[in-house]
Amino acid sequence: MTTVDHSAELARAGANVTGWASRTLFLANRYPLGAFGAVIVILFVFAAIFADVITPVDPTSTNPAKSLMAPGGQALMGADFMGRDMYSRVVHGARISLAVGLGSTALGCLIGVIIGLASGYLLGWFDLLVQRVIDIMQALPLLVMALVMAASLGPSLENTIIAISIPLIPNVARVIRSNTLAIRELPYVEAARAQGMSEVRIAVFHVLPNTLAPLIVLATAQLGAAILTEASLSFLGLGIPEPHPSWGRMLSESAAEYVRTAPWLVIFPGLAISLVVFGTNLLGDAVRDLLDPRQRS
Amino acid sequence: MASYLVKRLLLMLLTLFGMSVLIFVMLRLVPGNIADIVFEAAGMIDDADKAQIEAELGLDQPIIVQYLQWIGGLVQGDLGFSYVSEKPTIEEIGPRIPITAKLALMALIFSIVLGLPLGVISAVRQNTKLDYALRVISLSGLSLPSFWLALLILMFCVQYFGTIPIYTRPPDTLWDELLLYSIPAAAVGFRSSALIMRLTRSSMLEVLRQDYIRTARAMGASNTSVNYYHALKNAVLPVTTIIGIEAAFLIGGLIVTETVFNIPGVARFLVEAILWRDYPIVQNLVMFIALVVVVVNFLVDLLYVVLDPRIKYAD
Amino acid sequence: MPVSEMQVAMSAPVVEVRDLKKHFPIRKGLLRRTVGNVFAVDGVSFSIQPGETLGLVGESGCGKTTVGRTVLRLVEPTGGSIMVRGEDITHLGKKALRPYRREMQIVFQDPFSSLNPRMRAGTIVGEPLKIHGIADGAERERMVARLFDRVGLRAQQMKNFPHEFSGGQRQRISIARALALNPKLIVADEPVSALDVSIQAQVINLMMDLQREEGLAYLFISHNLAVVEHISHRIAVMYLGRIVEYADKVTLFTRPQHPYTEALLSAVPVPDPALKRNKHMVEGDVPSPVRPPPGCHFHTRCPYAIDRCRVESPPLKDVGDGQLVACHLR
Amino acid sequence: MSPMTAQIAEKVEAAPRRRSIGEVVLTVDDLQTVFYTRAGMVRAVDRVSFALKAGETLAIVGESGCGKSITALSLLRLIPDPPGRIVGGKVVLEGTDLLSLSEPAMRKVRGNRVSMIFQEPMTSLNPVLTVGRQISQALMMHQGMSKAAAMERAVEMLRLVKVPEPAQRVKEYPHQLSGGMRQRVMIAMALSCNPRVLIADEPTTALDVTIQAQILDLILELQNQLGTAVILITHDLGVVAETAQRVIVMYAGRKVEEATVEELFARPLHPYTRGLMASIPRLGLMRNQTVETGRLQEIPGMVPPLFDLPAGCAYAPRCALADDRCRAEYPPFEEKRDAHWAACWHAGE
Amino acid sequence: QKSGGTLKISHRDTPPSVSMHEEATVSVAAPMMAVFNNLVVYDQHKPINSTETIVPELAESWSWSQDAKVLTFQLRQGVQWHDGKPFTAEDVKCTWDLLTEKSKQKFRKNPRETWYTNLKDVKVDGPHQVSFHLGRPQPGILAMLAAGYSPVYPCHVSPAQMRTKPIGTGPFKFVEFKQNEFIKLAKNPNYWKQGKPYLDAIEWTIVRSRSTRILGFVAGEFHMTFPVDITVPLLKDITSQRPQATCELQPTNVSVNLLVNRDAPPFDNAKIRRAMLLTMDRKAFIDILSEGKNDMGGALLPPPEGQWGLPPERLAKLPGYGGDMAKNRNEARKLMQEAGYGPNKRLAVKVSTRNIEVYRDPAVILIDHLKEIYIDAELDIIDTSQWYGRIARKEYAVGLNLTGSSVDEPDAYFFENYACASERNYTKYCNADLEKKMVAQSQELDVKKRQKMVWDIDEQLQLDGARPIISHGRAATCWQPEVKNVTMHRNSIYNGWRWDDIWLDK
Ligand SMILES: Nc1ncnc2c1ncn2[C@@H]1O[C@H](COP(=O)(O)OP(=O)(O)OP(=O)(O)O)[C@@H](O)[C@H]1O
Ligand SMILES: Nc1ncnc2c1ncn2[C@@H]1O[C@H](COP(=O)(O)OP(=O)(O)OP(=O)(O)O)[C@@H](O)[C@H]1O
Ligand SMILES: [Mg+2]
Ligand SMILES: [Mg+2]
Repeated sequence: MTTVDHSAELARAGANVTGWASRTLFLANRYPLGAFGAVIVILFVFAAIFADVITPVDPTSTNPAKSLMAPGGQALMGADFMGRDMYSRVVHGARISLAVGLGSTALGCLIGVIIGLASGYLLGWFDLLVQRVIDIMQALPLLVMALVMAASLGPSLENTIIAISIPLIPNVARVIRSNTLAIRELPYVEAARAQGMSEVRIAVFHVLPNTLAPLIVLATAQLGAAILTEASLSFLGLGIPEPHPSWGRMLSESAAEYVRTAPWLVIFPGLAISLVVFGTNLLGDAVRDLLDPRQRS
Repeated sequence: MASYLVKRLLLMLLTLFGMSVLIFVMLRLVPGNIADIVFEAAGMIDDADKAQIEAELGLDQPIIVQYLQWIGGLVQGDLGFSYVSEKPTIEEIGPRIPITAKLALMALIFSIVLGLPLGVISAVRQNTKLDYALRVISLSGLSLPSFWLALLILMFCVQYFGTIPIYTRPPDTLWDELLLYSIPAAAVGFRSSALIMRLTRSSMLEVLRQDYIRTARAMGASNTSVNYYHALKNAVLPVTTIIGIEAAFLIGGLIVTETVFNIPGVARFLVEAILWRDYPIVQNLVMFIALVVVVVNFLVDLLYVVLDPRIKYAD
Repeated sequence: MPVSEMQVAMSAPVVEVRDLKKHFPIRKGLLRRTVGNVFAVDGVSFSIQPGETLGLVGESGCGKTTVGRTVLRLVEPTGGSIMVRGEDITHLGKKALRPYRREMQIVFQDPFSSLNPRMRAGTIVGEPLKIHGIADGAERERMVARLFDRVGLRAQQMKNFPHEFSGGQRQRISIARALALNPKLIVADEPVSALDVSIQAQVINLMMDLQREEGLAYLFISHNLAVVEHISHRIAVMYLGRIVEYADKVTLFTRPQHPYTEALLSAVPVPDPALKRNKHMVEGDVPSPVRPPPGCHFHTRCPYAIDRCRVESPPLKDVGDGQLVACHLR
Repeated sequence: MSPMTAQIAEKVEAAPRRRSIGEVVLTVDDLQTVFYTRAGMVRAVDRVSFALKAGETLAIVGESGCGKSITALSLLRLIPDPPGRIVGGKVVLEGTDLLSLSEPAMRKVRGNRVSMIFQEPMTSLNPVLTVGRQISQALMMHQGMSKAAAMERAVEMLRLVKVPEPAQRVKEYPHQLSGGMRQRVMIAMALSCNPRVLIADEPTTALDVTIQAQILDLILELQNQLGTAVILITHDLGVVAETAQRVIVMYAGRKVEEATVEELFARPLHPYTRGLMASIPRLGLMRNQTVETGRLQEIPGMVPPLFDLPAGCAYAPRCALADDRCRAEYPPFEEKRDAHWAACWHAGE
Repeated sequence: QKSGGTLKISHRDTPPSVSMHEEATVSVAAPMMAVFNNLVVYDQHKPINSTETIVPELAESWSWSQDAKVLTFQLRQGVQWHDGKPFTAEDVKCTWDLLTEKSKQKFRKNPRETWYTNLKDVKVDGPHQVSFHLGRPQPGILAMLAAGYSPVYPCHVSPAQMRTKPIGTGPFKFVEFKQNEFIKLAKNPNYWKQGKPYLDAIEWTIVRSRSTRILGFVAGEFHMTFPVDITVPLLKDITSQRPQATCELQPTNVSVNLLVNRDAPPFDNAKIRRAMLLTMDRKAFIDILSEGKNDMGGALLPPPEGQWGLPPERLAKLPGYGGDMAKNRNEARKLMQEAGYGPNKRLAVKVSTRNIEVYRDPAVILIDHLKEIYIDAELDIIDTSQWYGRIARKEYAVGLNLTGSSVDEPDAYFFENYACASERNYTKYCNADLEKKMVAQSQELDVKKRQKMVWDIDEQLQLDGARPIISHGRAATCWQPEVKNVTMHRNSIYNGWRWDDIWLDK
């Protein structure tokens, strides 16, 4: 207890951190998993954006000579049984998988937030009915709906996004609603009302920003889940149609049959999915921590 | 409390009614009916014969009549006949429900038994290597597609034990049954356990910051007592809510698992029934699932009352 | 004699409340039928002149906040009327109410929760200007900066978030926000309860300065009697939804008439160890406003209660010098 | 005191330790607690020393954030680490230095020989455990009582703190009690093991004046009976004047003044204490002057942030008397008058 | 050999019913064939089905009338249905009356109606004799009657019951069919062949996931895989993990083919259609889909297994079957340019296909090949329930289809797929002249001559691009060493499942 190394402790706490770069570094130090997640997410977003530039081969072009070629000089991550380059496919797959993840999350959150806000605000009969609708949405198994959509609308990016976003809606709506109920009673909302602010504005400018933290946690968890769900949906006929590469499809059952003879067909897309899910969740955890006012100094 | 129960019951009926309309309409919005499908799967297109089947099954009647017939039957406990097998729906669904129910229950138990303590440990050891390791493991549970995990398990068993733990005939003893379902249950439960672990961790962290935890420490409570006696009971509250969500989700997860482990449960059966447009099976099964979800949600709410004395449903 | 007292004598009341009632329904069942009421405010009358401060005191849960919110029509009154400068606003619609909203503002007890934690201080203070379309862009910036200056904050602090301020500063932001619309009345709902004494002094001084300069009227809600005594001209004491005593402050503090007022005064700890007082301790807790006791609400804790108190509710009557007391014994 | 209370008090007294009033039970020596934050090192408690005698009430006052609660928590070693750390000093309880005890040994002290009442009675009680279980926990832990016996004692304790129908109340949950009752439960809990030292951190801030008066009376009554030493933390000087025997004034993590309560109120030495006293609005009838004095006296400026204290006296930037020496050199804590200490170059000027 | 034991086989999916006549899938044909008997049947132990390998079964003998328009069967006596009722000539008549839709009772579905368009009547000549009366001579009808798909149904059981609880005369009795679980058969102790069958029971376990099925086989859970369940790439895996198992690679009798809607512009332009023929690199398809094991061929199953398929030397001369791919594609590009397309004016189309892997994979390759000739194609996945409806209504421009045939017999194949009036002539290719030739070959009794005629027709079909055949698939069936006396029929997967003499060495 006599001598304490204050400076080491202070450095750990992030004292004297100024400037953009050192702050980033400090945060990376403080949330190593979150930083790891951020790097992964950034890498994949980058890959998705510049997919055409960073891949040498068209991901849809088949080549019997390369069929089931092992990873090596000719094909960085090997080739699938149609001789399509796995590296190209994994990189281009990021586009679709991220689109599915981001798209469905954004859509689900948007609708969920609107429903949740309206329900928590208007209350009364409207709320009662909306809650039933939400119950129903929750009780309707996703895959049942996905199958029905697959059969009626056929597989496509849009349908996949819609199907995946639907089960998110009740969760988001519930969270937002309960937050709305709590926040609408807070003094600052009342103060806004006292100034003559309209309820819609209050909902959007005062209530919504304060439900952001749980929303972010939900959203990042969903982002990963959506990519996986797309894989399950591919399994059942919804999902992104061939020949577009999607990680889910690459991993789906046909690839599983090659797991022994051509493991690279599953390893790389599997790795990609796992990494993105990992990345988004870790990042989400860190962002949640950052947004937590109790964690701020 | 009694009035609360009545209210909840009425709301449950309302939800179920909505569900019945939804699933009924949804199924009929989907192109194709059983006639189309049995014909077209066989590669034939004969409109007269199709119309014949439709008439036999009553599919030519106005939708509202069909709906009323279904609901009327349902209320009287008559679930109709499966279009495909032409057996009573109840005979088709009946024996399959317990299988899925057992599987789901075991999966849920597995996920709770695994997820809860790990979540507590991870929270108590926040930002230590152990915490990181547990979080990474739990995330891997969330980032592994369930069919993939299931297949890996099967391959592993075949490779190293030379047997395959799939369902080929009904198990004879309870022990056999437990053994048979334990692996698929673990495969599904792993995902949920990851979710429960994450949730437990975050709500534990929340609870550990509360004043009453400080009070407990100030009274000299030991770490174990603080973590598992004072904190966990509070932290477990939000975790119970996701049990309801997971119950609904499990049906989806089980489709894949039942397929891979070849378990003749309702989840996979439901998929096939949809593909065949076997309306009586789909409608009744979805209603059953909805009933389960609604009841589970209700039970979760009741559990809340038990766990949290602050909540009183007297309104 | 300060300026404000002269104004009191000359003009019409800023706000006048008659027999104000607010019963919060307790709803039950699917159809949410009302099965009972919280009698939060149960027949309260008072008026406030320009430049005057009316103090409203009473125990926690006796309905002080509800009175304040009802006066501003933030909750709909169950009964009674609210007149603002002679106009009845009790039943005005949302649109018609808007101009009156500008004249009456509110400052809350908890300086932190009454500021949106995710908005910058400047935005918070500028918001009413935006809502009412008073000023925009650079003009608004200027006005906000002036308001900051008025309440003793630096204009640079406009960019800061509420959590970056101290408690007293946060309360100043609330006051600046309330002042933005140039109101005639500010309902101050326990504005200093969460602050410690030295900061409390800063805020009270600020409020009193503003009153002197602008002729503001305050409805000052608090349960800190010393503060109320310091800032108010007249004081109303509430107990369980009703005013039990209403008088100018000198009268009230020197000759409290209601047993509850007496108990309240005597329970206030006095920062002077030399002064050992004889406390009128009242036993027991405040009864629930859902089932207020019959007759005089205070009889359950009143040391002087007689049989009549248990059945008959005492009216508020004048006991001289404009001092109103609701007690059968006076 | 009711006969019942006396009876229970006697039982409590029958415990092996006997004590005589006036004997020092706790000495705090140069206690230093810091928080490592992003903004820098917060010296929340900076070389605070004091002694506490049995049966005595010592009040700690000071502006919000000056380190009162952290001092109290440091005594029990309940500082959250990270970010906090006790970096120096001694806390000697009847001969043992608490800061050098092992964690299990420390646990035996907490709630047993030193216990604490927290400010917020609602959040300080576990909402999902019955009141009875929470009280009996400590008894089972420290006194090795059986569950039934501990529960019985819990009922007695509730009766002692004048909770009506105690046998019924032990089965209830915190939310079923009013604020005043909850605070009494906290007190019952803290006193259940007959501690030598009771730390009450703003025990009545959340309560109404009438209830506050009841609770303070109760604490004093029990203290007289059981001979417990009390550390009372508050910023309500009224409460201090009515309950404490001695007062410590803290400013920015340091003790700036210490005296008996009469002495302090009559002749405050430190300019900060004087400012504090002056800024309290006092009930007119308690003062000799008439009402309209206009402005309250306020201390200009703000407490400097604890991670960025000025070189000299921390109060210097706000002090009317401050001179260059104040700004350069921290004043020593000295006995300026008989049993009246202060840390100020200009004490009493 | 030994008697006893339960043969366990994995089954790939749940068929809609177990009525042989009502279904057109090997999912029903394979398990159910053991429940029934035909009038005549392909010799169960001769791997290549042909007219010469047809042997008597319920018919002890058969004879053709002089004009080759009446086929008379002498029926076996003392045969019993599984429910104990005697088998008579009436049962034969009932069965074919149902198939030709002459009887009062009706099948729900009748997928092989086209097989019997030439069958005018079935007459009961006596309790143990029936005669089939044809509109014109048709020697091929015997091949169809010998197919696994042509069991005799009992008169006294309704078609509805046959869908759920069928009664037959075969070596095994039907026990139970449970959707998604199993089809179970048990030994028929009163089987008319003395001492047979050897097995006590057969259990087909329905396992939806192919990976699981294969793992189950590898783990020894199943004695046998589902017929042709093992694709070429998987075969290696199985033989390495289960070296003692026997695996036979054989044609699946399913061809991958291209459908082009010749009414939908711009595909009404013959140049574009021909360009599409030229750009398809069949060898690439075969290499990718089967590591080179699949066969190139015309409409009918190619030799050596196929009896009627175009011989390699004639095949090689057809456009798009060999030759220099680069040259072909150059020519194709030229054709496209003539049709008005080029590198800067590419043609965008949708390739419709069914949402099944075996359809999707070749479609993906097709899309890639079309890219070479300025066609940018996108996959249009169509749900199984709508696939046939959509293509029959011609709601597609370019489609990729699989066509299977259960008997290696031109009559069964040509009329179903290429006759102008056939509902399964999806491209509605209609050539009256060619149709006359089809009828002519059907009546030809001389096998050699008939073969020549069939080749000509097939060649013409390919030249016209009626339904360009891309490849004929091959896949394997595997069984464990203890399963004895299994013979896989190499030119059909539908005909070899009577299994009355299979036994288990355990
Ligand atoms: N929206 C509401 N619905 C139901 N009851 C309410 C509502 N708002 C307030 N009440 C009840 O009305 C009573 C008066 O509440 P109010 O907040 O006005 O008291 P108060 O005097 O301001 O108390 P405090 O000093 O604690 O702020 C309380 O019993 C409270 O529970
Ligand atoms: N967890 C923490 N992290 C960083 N700083 C802290 C933490 N807890 C307390 N502090 C700092 O320690 C200082 C002393 O806090 P403490 O709670 O003792 O104040 P206090 O005198 O009890 O104030 P109050 O009257 O508001 O209760 C404060 O300035 C605060 O900023
Ligand atoms: Mg209030
Ligand atoms: Mg404190």
